[in-house]
Amino acid sequence: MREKATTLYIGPQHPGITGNMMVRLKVEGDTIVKAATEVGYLHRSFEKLIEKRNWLQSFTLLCRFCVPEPDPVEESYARAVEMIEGREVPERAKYIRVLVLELARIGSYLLWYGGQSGSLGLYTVGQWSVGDRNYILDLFEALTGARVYHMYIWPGGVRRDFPKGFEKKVIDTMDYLEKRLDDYDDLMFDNAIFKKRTKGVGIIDKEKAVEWGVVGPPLRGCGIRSDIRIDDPYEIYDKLDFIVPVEEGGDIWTRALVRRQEIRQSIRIIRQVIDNIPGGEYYNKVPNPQKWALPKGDAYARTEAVRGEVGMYLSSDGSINPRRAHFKGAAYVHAITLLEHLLVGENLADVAAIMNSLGTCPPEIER
Amino acid sequence: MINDKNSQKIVDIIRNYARKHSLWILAYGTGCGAIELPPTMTSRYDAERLGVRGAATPRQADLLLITGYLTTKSLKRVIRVYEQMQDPKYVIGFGSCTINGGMYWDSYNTIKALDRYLPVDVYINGCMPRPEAVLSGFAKLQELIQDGKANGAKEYKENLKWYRDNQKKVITNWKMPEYNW
Amino acid sequence: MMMEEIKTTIIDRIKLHFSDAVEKEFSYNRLDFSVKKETVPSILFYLKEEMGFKHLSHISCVDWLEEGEFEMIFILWSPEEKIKVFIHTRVDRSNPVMDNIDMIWRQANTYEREMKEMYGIQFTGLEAPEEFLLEDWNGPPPMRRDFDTEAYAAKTYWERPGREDALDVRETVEKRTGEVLPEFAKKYKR
Amino acid sequence: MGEILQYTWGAIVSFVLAFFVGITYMGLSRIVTARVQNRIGPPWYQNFFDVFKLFSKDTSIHHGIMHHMGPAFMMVTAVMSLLIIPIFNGGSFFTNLNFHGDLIFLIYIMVFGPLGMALGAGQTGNPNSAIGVTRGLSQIVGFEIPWVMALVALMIQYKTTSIVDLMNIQAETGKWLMFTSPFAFIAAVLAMLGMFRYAPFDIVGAPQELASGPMSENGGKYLFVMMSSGAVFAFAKLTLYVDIFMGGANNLIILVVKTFILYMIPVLYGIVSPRYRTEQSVRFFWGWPTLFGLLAILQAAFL
Repeated sequence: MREKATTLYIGPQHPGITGNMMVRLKVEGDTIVKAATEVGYLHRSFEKLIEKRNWLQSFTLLCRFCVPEPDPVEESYARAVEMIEGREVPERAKYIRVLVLELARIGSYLLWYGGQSGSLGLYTVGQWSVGDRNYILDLFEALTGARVYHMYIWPGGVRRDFPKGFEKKVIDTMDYLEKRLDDYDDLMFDNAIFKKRTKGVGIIDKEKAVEWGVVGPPLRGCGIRSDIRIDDPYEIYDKLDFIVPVEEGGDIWTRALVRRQEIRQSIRIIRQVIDNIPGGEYYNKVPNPQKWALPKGDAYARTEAVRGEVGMYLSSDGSINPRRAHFKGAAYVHAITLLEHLLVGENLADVAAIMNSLGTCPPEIER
Repeated sequence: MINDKNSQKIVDIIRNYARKHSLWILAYGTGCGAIELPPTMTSRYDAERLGVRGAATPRQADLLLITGYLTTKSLKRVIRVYEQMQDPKYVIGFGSCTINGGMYWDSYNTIKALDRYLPVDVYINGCMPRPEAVLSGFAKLQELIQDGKANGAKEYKENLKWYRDNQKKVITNWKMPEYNW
Repeated sequence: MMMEEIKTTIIDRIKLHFSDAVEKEFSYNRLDFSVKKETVPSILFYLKEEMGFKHLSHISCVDWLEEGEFEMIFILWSPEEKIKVFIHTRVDRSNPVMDNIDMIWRQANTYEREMKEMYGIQFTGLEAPEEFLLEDWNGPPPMRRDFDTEAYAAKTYWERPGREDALDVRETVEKRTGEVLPEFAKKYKR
Repeated sequence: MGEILQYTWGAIVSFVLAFFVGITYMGLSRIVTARVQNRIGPPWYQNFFDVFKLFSKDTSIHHGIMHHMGPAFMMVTAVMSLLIIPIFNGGSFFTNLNFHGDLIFLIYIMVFGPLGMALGAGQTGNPNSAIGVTRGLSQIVGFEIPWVMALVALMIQYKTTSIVDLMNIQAETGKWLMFTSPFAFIAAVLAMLGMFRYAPFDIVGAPQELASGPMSENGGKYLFVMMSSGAVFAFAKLTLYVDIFMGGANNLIILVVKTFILYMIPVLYGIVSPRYRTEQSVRFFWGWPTLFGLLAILQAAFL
């Protein structure tokens, strides 16, 4: 007997959706037979506006591309500008940038803990981790002056040097977090129900994964060691000692495991940065931004964010405004074609969990 | 007896007191301001102390947070959601982009002033408003509710035509059911 | 150097198969080819299937209004060789038609939907819903350079008065309140 | 005449008591949850504010007569089961309407509310409600089996179908049934986890998938009725457990202590658990809890 398919809309107003987007589902019983995403609720025309701003003014817009983790976007843009202009970055600035990127990664993973566990109804881990994320935001506040939107990584370096006693604060926070991470593990990764809900759900095919454009933790969760930090190293990542964790399986569980290990690797990187940071200049000053024109050319800079590869294609026509700044977020692939593909055949109850495990971030799709 | 003016006053005070201490936010992250809501709800700031709590559907919610800019596509859904909410209902505009467009002043896809399209009770300025600012926004709304001044929904009903005209100016393809309160 | 050898092999193989490809070398692991737009699907397919450029990193489009052309850029990444290849092509601005490549990479479908909406580039054989980011849009494709977003916003949306003169905040504060700026702040003035 | 008056008074007093205790428990559970989550949490009387606010909210939605009746069915169920469950040991004032066979009646009446709710939610036309309700009903099929098995075991063992009889037996022997028939108690407590719909068995109204499921079209006064019936029903169920397994209570303080301890089982279990999918939760209930139910029946039949 064939059941009649119901159409079910998840979003834009829905507690299970990450951000502001919509998934239109055709459901037979509890099984999804067809999924279509609809985005555009957050389209602010950033790329159009950047064409009207000068090279530095764009930073107010850049950090709003992806709200949970704005720094990789700034980093990509700054690096693309440096590539076009050939501007040197002081060594100290490179270390600070890595520190900021890794702090942002930890903060974003803590938010992910909240999303992933919350999507399965385990709110306690989310409450803990999002609460502890405030300590990371405190560090950002001390360093950059803002909690969420930092605008800290600039072409030619970073905007400010470390405040007094910042290194110790960072190390203290890392010590605290390492202790707390064990608590999260007890509640989340040792939880039989969590395993039951995540194992074998939302499986990405390993053979097809690269072709499908899967990047970041989902790809590493399929057993493919791919990370821009080691494949296409930027800043000082080639000098650092860290492991890119890989798990075989390709389901929500392995993606979660990958993230769980990565947050520890980030803490390791931060400790190394604090130990090895050289002195000296932190900013290779750009000229008056109102008159600062870049030479003609284009560049594409990629950065490893928590969601995977984010990149900025920048084209300059020799004027003081960017000709084109085209941002590519990991969610641009993950949350549309991949999500539509993955959801088919899954249980309706797992939609939110799958979306969270892919790191869906609508603002970076729509920009 | 119960419709007596003074007893109505007492009932109002009690009612407002309960309303003030039980604000259920609709879980609708319309913009980037939604990123500061998880910290507001969790341990350091803990908005649940004030009786603020999430509600899953518009039918159950009292408070609509417009967390930032609204694109025209979003605005259509927000209006629909707002009209589905039950009275008394309140709107908080979140961030400078709801006040005057903020950094999106020349964007072709975002509205610049929220109060032309929806009645706003409290604005919280800043981009992002910090959780402390959000909490103070809630406190301000509670004050207004206690004084009986949070009358956005009433104004919306009274000036529906003005709001509708503004909304229709932006939303070109107006295909929505009429407001059914 | 290792990378140089890889690059030369890639250039040789591409030149052998696609006579119209013009290469341009960049430092380290970047390699650019300019091709005619008819060649794009075949060169992408060749790069993906024969040369290991499995990962489509990005597709971008630049509007060169003065030259009357759109430039399309396909950025591919080879996970084995750790090298990225840029494929540039030019499309006539007055009649922007491209070949659809979403059978090579499924995710190209999303990029094409966006290009179609934002630049008005038609992809032959693209199967996708009409609207992607915009809804009920009846102006010109908004990412084209000749679309003036500021004028459109001024025309469509009501703007709260009070920020017309706020181009330079310091000046505005000085003018509105009569507060005298301290000396150190003046050097940041425009 | 006097008897009827006494019954009426008993009914009103026990309803008010159940309402206050139930709502307070909800508030306390929010505090407990908050403390586990590193927060301070709302005051214990927070849920009174919520309930009163919901009551004073306008309600302008109307999806048809069954939609109106849905919450009412739940309230009827809650009140009816409260009325036949004796609240205190021995005392005639709170004995209420119990009769021989009330255990069997309870088994029926306790699923009546969700069924009525199903009809109501079906009429709202909201797919989330419909899906939530089907999930709720399948989950009931899950936990009803160990629950009924536990009750049947008690009925066989003590050859009675009356709650008062069970309470009297406990009072006479001085032994609580949770010790004399432990398997039945374990099965019943496991079934209780499902009954209270805290995690891991809260898929019925899971906000992340269903936008709170059957309640999604019910705001304002509907939600008020549902919340207060939930509070009353929770108290009724807890009292029932105390009555048949934990020797009942002689006064209010003992009752509150016992019910609160029982209530903390699903709450605390819920804080640290993600939610099961429907079929997983049904499988859970048909696993160990049903086994314990079978053991209870075997114990009752052969010992």
